[in-house]
Amino acid sequence: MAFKYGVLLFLFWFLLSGHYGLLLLGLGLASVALTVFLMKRMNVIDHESYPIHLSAHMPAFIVYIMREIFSANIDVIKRILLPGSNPISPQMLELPLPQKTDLGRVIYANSITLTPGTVSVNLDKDTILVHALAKETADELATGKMASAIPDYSVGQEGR
Amino acid sequence: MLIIDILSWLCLGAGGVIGVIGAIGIHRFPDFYTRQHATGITDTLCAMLILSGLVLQAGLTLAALKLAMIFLFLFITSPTASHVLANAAMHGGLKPKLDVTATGGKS
Amino acid sequence: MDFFIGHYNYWIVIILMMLGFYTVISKGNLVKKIVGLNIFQVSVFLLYISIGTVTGGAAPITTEGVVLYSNPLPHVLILTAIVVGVATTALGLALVVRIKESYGTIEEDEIHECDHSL
Amino acid sequence: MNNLILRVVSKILIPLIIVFALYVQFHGDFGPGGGFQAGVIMSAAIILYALVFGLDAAEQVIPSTLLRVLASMGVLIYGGVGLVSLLFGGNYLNYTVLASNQIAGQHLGILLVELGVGITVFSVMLIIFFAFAGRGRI
Amino acid sequence: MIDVIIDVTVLAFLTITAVAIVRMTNLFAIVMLFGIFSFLSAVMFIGMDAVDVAFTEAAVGAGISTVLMLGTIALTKDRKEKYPGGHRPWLPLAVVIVTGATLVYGTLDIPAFGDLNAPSQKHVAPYYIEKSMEDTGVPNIVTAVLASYRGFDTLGEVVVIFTAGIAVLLLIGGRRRKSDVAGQAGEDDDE
Amino acid sequence: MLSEGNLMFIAVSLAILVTMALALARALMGPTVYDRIAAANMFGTKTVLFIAVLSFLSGRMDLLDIALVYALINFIGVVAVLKLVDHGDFHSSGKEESKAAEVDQC
Repeated sequence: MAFKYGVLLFLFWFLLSGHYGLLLLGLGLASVALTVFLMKRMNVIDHESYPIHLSAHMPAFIVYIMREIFSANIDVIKRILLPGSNPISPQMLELPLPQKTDLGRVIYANSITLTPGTVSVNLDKDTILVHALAKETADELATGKMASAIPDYSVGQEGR
Repeated sequence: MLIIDILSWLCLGAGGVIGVIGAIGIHRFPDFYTRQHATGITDTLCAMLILSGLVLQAGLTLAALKLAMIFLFLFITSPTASHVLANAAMHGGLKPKLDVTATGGKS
Repeated sequence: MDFFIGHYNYWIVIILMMLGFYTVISKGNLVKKIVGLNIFQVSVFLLYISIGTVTGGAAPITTEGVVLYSNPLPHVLILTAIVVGVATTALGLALVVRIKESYGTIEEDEIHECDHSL
Repeated sequence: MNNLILRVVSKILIPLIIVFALYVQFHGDFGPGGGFQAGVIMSAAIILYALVFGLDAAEQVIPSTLLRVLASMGVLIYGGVGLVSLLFGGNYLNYTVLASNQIAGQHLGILLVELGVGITVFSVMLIIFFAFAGRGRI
Repeated sequence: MIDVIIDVTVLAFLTITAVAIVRMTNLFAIVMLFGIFSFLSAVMFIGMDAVDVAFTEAAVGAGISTVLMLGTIALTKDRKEKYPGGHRPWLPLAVVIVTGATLVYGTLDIPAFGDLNAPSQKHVAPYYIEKSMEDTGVPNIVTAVLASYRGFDTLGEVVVIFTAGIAVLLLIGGRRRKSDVAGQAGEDDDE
Repeated sequence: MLSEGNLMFIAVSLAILVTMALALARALMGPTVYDRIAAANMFGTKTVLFIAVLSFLSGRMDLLDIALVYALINFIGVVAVLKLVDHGDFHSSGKEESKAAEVDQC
């Protein structure tokens, strides 16, 4: 686990660096080793900090979220520029959290915030409090379409 | 080459315009929570368009990779910051102005 | 006009400097005084960097085919000064915390009153 | 702090910030960067950890005694490089004598000196933060 | 032309922010505005080609200084400046105006901004720029000057930072005893 | 120094400056302290974009590192604010419900 994580971090260094001399690669290895050591001490190497098991589902999700972001942006822009025909009606709504893993919940909450028009305000054990800009956006979120698009697999049941 | 240029210009131009619109939004909306949505525009679509326009200009270089990283990190941190801020405002006791005429949703 | 273009930078730096100075000498709140001190500090940084700038020069990182660079010396001085500035600001803030603990206030007037009533 | 989003996102970000800080540390020769910046960025990563997971957890990761040792160690590395160059027959802080030729010597010296700067800045920034954050705790 | 426009705009932003900081009384707001001030100064440094300085300002402004000031506010429990007017603003104002006027008078003889023939560009800088690559083999001239040519200077700065850290530790480091906290803020040393 | 080059980069940088100006106006007007924090945060994101555009305008790719720093650590300030609002200090770990700091809302 820690080793694979280190490989990932070294990839990050490699992409940042742009200098591939022996000295700098060695320093990179040392840096990554130090980082992994610190991470071990911090106790944060787990499947949340290292969500590689979701990678198979990521492309579909990214395409989905990009489309959502686009349409949500258009909607909010309309509400800014044409407040007459698209009035705002701020709502607070509490939604259930169908995700089983913490990571899935976080991705869901962040996706809600990423699409303008909805901001997740509070995250509880199994509900999420959302502030929505208008009734329509709130209704659309309440249908649960977005919730079902979130990749939510714990390590045992990944579909790789 | 020309097509890529035109595409990147379109992205950059649209990004700039959308940024300004979002900034207008933070002056038009009535309270803190609604303004967060306008901030969201400038953090998502505006950043996305401008950065992808720059990536198209950069071509396949290290610069494009770094831009992609900036993009990725912005997309992780900016919703987190928005959520954290809304959460702080909620805990700090700031009440949102809700639309009372519309029914449904939470009290 | 040329004169204006050549000096507006310095003038705005002086305005910033004076704003910081004014905050330090006229405001009573110690935290605000330190923020004022920081504004002053940043304006000094800007002054130094302005002096080192060369029109049309590049950032002082050697690259092929560039002959005109900005003056690296002010950059070195200010680069260290920024971090030292943060450390000393922290020292000032620590003093503020101690003053609050022993006087119960961070307003200059009330501190004076405390001193005189002793 | 009990904020789930913040916990998960910090878990993802903290290692990246640390690797980035070390990248800045070692690429100061080629682009903008160096010990001062790297130390500050690295301490920012630990500050983020302390804010999200609690000060006690952060002090367990990097104990305050270790920090004090590190802070002095950075200065000592810096001064020590100077002393070593003195021993090799050069002037104080003249790195040319550290290796066989001038370029290599200078390069090595600059690398070590920047490392000392980075360590000191990192640990002093953290000492300051821990002092402020831990004040008022009984 | 565009660089002048960016320069002037950012400088105007800086001035507006500074004026707002002076006038504002809520300490939270002051700290946040100071964050904006730091962003702007970083952009300004970039505009003036000081990449390394901008990098430092970015790291410090975004990571450390805001957190430290918020920490102080949390410890002192004061959220507002109590006497925003000051008692007699005229005397400090007069001092500031006189000092500012003197400084502006001093700028009249300064070579224009960006002048290549200014005395400050003629002295040691050309040597550093020309020779640093062959002397040290380090492309970044700033790093070469910082760590090699002016190593003593930097050693001094590092010691200053170290000393500041020790001083902070002496002032507010260490845990307070229970009795101190119970009997209202400790009167004297509590180490 | 910046070169007279690509008109589009110049246009975009001006657009970002306008956005920054509006965000600055929001930070100055408030009305609540959270508005100011949000504006400061938005200002940070715009600085990232501005620096990225500036790096293309001046042809210096080194500047992207600075943008990367901002993208990575800009939100620490906001986290500190949340911690302050929730706990009133920086040292409690979150288990105990300590008294929250009252933040003046104007």
